[in-house]
Amino acid sequence: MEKELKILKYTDLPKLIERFRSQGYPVLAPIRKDKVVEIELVESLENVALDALLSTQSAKKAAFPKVEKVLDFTFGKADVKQTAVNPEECKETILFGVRPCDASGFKSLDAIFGETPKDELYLKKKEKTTIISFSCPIADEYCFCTSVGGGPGNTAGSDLQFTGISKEEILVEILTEKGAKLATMFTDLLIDAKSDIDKSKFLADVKVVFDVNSVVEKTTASFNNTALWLEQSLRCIGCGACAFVCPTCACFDFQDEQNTKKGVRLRLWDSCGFSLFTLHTSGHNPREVQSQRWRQRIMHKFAYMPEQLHVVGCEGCGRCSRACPVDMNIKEHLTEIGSQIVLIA
Amino acid sequence: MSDLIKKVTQLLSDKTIDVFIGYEKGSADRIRATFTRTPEQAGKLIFDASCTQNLAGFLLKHEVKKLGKLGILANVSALRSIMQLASEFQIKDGEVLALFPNADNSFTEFTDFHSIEAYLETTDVGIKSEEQEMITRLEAMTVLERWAFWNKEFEKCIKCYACRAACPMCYCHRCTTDVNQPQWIPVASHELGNLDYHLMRAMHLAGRCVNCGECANACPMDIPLNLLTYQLIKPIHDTFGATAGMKADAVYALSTYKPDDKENFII
Amino acid sequence: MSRIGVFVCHCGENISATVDCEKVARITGELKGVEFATDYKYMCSDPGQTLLKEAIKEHKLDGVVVAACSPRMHEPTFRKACAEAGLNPFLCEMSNIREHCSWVHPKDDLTTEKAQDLVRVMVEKVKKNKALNSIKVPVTKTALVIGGGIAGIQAALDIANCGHKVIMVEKLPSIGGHMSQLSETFPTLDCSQCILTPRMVEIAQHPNITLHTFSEVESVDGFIGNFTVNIRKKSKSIDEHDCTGCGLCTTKCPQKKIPNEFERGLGFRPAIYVPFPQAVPNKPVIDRENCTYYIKGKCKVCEIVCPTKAIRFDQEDEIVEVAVGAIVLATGFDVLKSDYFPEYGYGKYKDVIDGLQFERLASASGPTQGEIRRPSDGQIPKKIVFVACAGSRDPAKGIEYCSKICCMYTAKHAMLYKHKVHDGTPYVFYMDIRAGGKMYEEFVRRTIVEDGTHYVRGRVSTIYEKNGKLTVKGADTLMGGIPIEIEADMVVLATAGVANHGAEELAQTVHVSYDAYKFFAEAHPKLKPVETNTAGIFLAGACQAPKDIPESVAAASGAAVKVAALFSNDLLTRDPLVAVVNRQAPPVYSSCVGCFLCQSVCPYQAIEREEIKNRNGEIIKTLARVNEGLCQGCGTCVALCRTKAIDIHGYSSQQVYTEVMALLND
Amino acid sequence: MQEFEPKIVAFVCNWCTYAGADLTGTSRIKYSANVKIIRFPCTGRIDFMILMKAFENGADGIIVSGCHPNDCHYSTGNFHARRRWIVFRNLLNFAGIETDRIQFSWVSAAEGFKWADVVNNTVKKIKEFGPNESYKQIAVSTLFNEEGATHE
Repeated sequence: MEKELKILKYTDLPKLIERFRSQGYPVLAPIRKDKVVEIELVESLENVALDALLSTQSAKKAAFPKVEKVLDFTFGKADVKQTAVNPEECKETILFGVRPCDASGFKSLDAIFGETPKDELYLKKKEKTTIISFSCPIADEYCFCTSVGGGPGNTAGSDLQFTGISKEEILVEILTEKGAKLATMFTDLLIDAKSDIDKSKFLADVKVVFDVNSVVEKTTASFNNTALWLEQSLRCIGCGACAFVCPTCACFDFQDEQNTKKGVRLRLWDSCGFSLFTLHTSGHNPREVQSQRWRQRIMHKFAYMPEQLHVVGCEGCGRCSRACPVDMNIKEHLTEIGSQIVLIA
Repeated sequence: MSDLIKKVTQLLSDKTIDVFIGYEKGSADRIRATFTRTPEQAGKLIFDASCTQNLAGFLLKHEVKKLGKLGILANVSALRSIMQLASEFQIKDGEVLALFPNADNSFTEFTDFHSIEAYLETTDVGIKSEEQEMITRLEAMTVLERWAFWNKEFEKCIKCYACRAACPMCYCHRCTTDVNQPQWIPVASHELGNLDYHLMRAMHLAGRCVNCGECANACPMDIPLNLLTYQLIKPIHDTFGATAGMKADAVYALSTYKPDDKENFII
Repeated sequence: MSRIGVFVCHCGENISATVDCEKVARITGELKGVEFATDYKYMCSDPGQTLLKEAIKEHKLDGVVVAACSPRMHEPTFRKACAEAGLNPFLCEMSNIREHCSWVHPKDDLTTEKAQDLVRVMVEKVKKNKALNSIKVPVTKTALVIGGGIAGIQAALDIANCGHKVIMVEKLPSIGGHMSQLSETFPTLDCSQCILTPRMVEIAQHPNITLHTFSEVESVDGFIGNFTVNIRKKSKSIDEHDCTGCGLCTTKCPQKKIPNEFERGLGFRPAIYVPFPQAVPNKPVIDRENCTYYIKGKCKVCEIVCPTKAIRFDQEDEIVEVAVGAIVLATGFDVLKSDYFPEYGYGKYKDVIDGLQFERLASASGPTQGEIRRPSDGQIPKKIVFVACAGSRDPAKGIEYCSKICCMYTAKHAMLYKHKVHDGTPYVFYMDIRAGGKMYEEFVRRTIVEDGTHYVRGRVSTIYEKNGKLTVKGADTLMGGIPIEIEADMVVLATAGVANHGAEELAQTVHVSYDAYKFFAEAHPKLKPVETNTAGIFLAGACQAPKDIPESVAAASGAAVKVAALFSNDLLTRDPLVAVVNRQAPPVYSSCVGCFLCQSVCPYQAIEREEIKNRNGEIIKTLARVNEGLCQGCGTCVALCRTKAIDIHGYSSQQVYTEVMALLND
Repeated sequence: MQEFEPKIVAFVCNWCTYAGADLTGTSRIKYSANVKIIRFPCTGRIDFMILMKAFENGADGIIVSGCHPNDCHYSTGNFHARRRWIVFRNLLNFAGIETDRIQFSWVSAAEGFKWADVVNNTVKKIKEFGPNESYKQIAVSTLFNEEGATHE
């Protein structure tokens, strides 16, 4: 649809949440918990951390939570009765106050879970989620969205995007049908905006540090460059922090939790950084050492996904670097990959 | 050129060691571990007050070991880690060369366990006062308040296992969490899975934790995990007279006993 | 899918009186994996076992749960029955619905429900059971006997006469023990030495017996059939081969005033000495504490006079390692120390002595050549008081038990006294006279009736010296507790028999348990009186509790038979309920990381280091391995192992985990 | 409403307490049916995690019992267990778990009466505590009932 531009008063912002809630919409928004910012259900605007640079974890949990039940089962004398979770059951939900990289992060997830066989559980939740993103007035040295085709005001993936244009006023971009539908709940609070507003004036300045296409090319060509991967990952300790805070990481694992009578099947996040990720029952592990797991992480986002799903699996949010206990800085490592001289066959 | 760089350059050029695990400048105001293999690389080594990470965990990393004879910049925690790992047969005497940063920016060279033990005897290995305050504060709470406190903390946990990966004592190839016959610890990071995991880990570190705090530092969700293991240090010391990571041939507090060990709860 | 059989026993009325057995069978029959469930009046009876066996065959059962009495009672019975029906015995478990349910709860639904829970738990456990085969270990057919008293001697001779090798260890320079100190023995009054010494000589000469005197057990490792024992042979400072036992040195030794232990301090001995004339071996040792040479650095008289130059001042202790298959503990007892009786002036007044000292006085080979002369002035006591229960049956002294032998030897003492001092008057203060035993009561009667010993029933409160006489204050409870004072020339205390000095340490060295009084504990007070809780270690004589000679000898022969039975097979069959370290395919090999924290928790040194090498012989991984011969299956290592690399058959993590889940999720 | 009947699991060693409980039975001494015994070879075998599992699966109370010091059939298993418990109790208490829901005891094969007392007193105590709410809130079983698809 043709995008619409509106103006909303900061002072009216609380009303939005109130109305969403009164209409029975659960609202997920970033809130502060000591040093971390989590995305959780909120009842009102107070303690929603709009000033936060980024939430510690990405917003992917809205459609792909860390733990999600997919199946109930009970043991009979001779058989097992199963009841799968019905995706239709999930409620219309509003994801409020997240950043453009969160919104656009769903591109990758949509692509992955949209592959046949389609993952209805994810797709339904995503379909029933309306995203109101807030563009970024600030950025830090870990941000590199502009290098991977995004930006502080990137509207891709958002249904509505808010941009603070003065102490009092917020520029509201209505980007999708879903967004428009939601906006009807507060049309009375909106006034038309001048079409010539230059949004970029109000956005953080994020420098482009590498050319994504050459990074993709060179990553693809570097599969056998063992030295490179080893060098970059020598200090990697093989935890899953990077994957778990990443907006595009979609790997998961199934676990049954049961007693002698009944149980549930759960879908849980998993990470290619774990040594057990590819461990076979035989004891053989195709990715025996950490450098191979690091390679997998980069190759998956910058070679396999572009090749097979036509998206780059990275939004440049820099969460992985911020979360990394040993300061593996993906921006730095990608720049290095991009800047190496390799023969592209 | 700093003493550190001089020393490491020397050690590398005369092949005393093949690789030196030290610190270099990292992103923003952070520092990071670096693995110096040539005298040329030694130039980027730094050491200052911000260099507190316990690097000893890297001593057991397969790909690091393969680089050859190891040298390491070892603070007190790292030295204790080396002692504890030695007592658990993970490091042999003479296998590792440790450079210990003295207050006057000079560096003491430790090449054998005995000298490390001798040094540690004269050193304060206690936990930081602010950490003790936090523990005291928690101990002052009612049981239910503490339960609420930890529930709130564990809710944040995403089971990324950064704590485990960062801990020099968590070197098991197959952690109890990864055992599924039976599934002792739920893999899911729901309240129960998280509680089980953290209690199990704390218990497995009881009497082994060298209070380096890497677990808490590593946690992306900022959970004060170190408190769990720290608060066991005192009772273990007071009741059993044992402190982890002080002697290379120490007997683990929980695999020995005294016939007259004191307790007040068994009827 | 399992095919489990559930068999609920009524145990006559014992279970069915409070538990609805039929219902238990019906409900548990509905459980997943239960193929067959029934209840029966007496499962342990022949028809009951036949029912079990037929069900196994007919329903092709792969697991059996018998809900009946305690597995400690009938587990072997039913496992045997399963084996006979072709089912691996370790696929059979018991639910204890009698001792733990029907006998301790009233007849109501809760009790029946509990029974169902207990059965359900075992059904789930059995699903996780593994078929196991029993372990066979070789038996070293040599026995170690610790202690050279009458019990040790008897046990050693019996075992040796069965054709097995015996190693005897005696702490003192000679075997013989307390019996060799006795004068004459009740109830027959035959001389102790006369019946004992031939046995002592037999020990020394027996081709199957190796004797280590002046030696102590340093350490015991291993397990039934395969113990390794280190014996410390304390230096005797002489060469036993060169020494002929001529005794010249003992007569020439200038140091002559050392209180003689054998004479209980009533006589003296030199620094180089033979404990007593009939000692075996009859060769001297130097008491280094009191030898002038060792104290002052000069003397060496013995060395000078020794015709065979057998003295070895620089001789050092020697550690001998021996391999044995069984151990008999026969370390005997001791008598209460003097400081126990301030009120009796024992240790303060020379003429207040204990029973053993009296034995020496009465002994023909004793310090007085058998004449009863009091220690203070050598006078013959005309009036003598014997105090029974000196310490025994006296909670105030911390000894609540009856020392058992005192009644008899006190009577004997009184009798011997009368026989030697015809005009003397013996008094005996006693609480009760316990003379159970063949010819015992008759013996006491003789003392009272024929020898006119005055038996006074009552405790002695105090003894004090007044103008050369010992005033014994007591009360006669049979005369309404009237106070009695006797002015005696000598008092003999029948001091309590207590555990031997160092018994506690020895128990810990050989890994046996002991009771509150430090006497060694038998495996069962009635049915296993000579066994200990540690397989392969047996008890003989007074190290278990005070015993008289016939009792000690009987126990010793009992222990000897147990040893002989154990030695009757070349292989010993053991339950396979032992710990194992898991093994996996390369490159993992095992989840064991080789931290070996488990090594020090193992009470049996069963955890060994195993090195996995590659083709070039380089070590790839070092991990723990459990020696299933040594492992006794306590599972302490299992609970300690962080990676769960160690598990234990019969109580595996899988099994206990499932039990908990089954128990709580009804 | 009916009285709260706590679920109590007893982890006991085979040689002392299990035999002691047998003796309670042979002596026909009555005790509460709330307690059910799971047999271990030795207290040394009792993994602290099995206690956690008991709570998670709905136990309101736990009894752990074995041989008195120096009486261990394996001579030292109970000594090691005792150390483990000392530490574990510290941890549980610090983690906000009511340690008094676990009753540790030494009951010998001869102490049939003591076993009955331990059981009855524990049942009484746990009844006063009430259901183990803190654990019931987070127990896995809660997942079984939780509604299906959620965004969080």
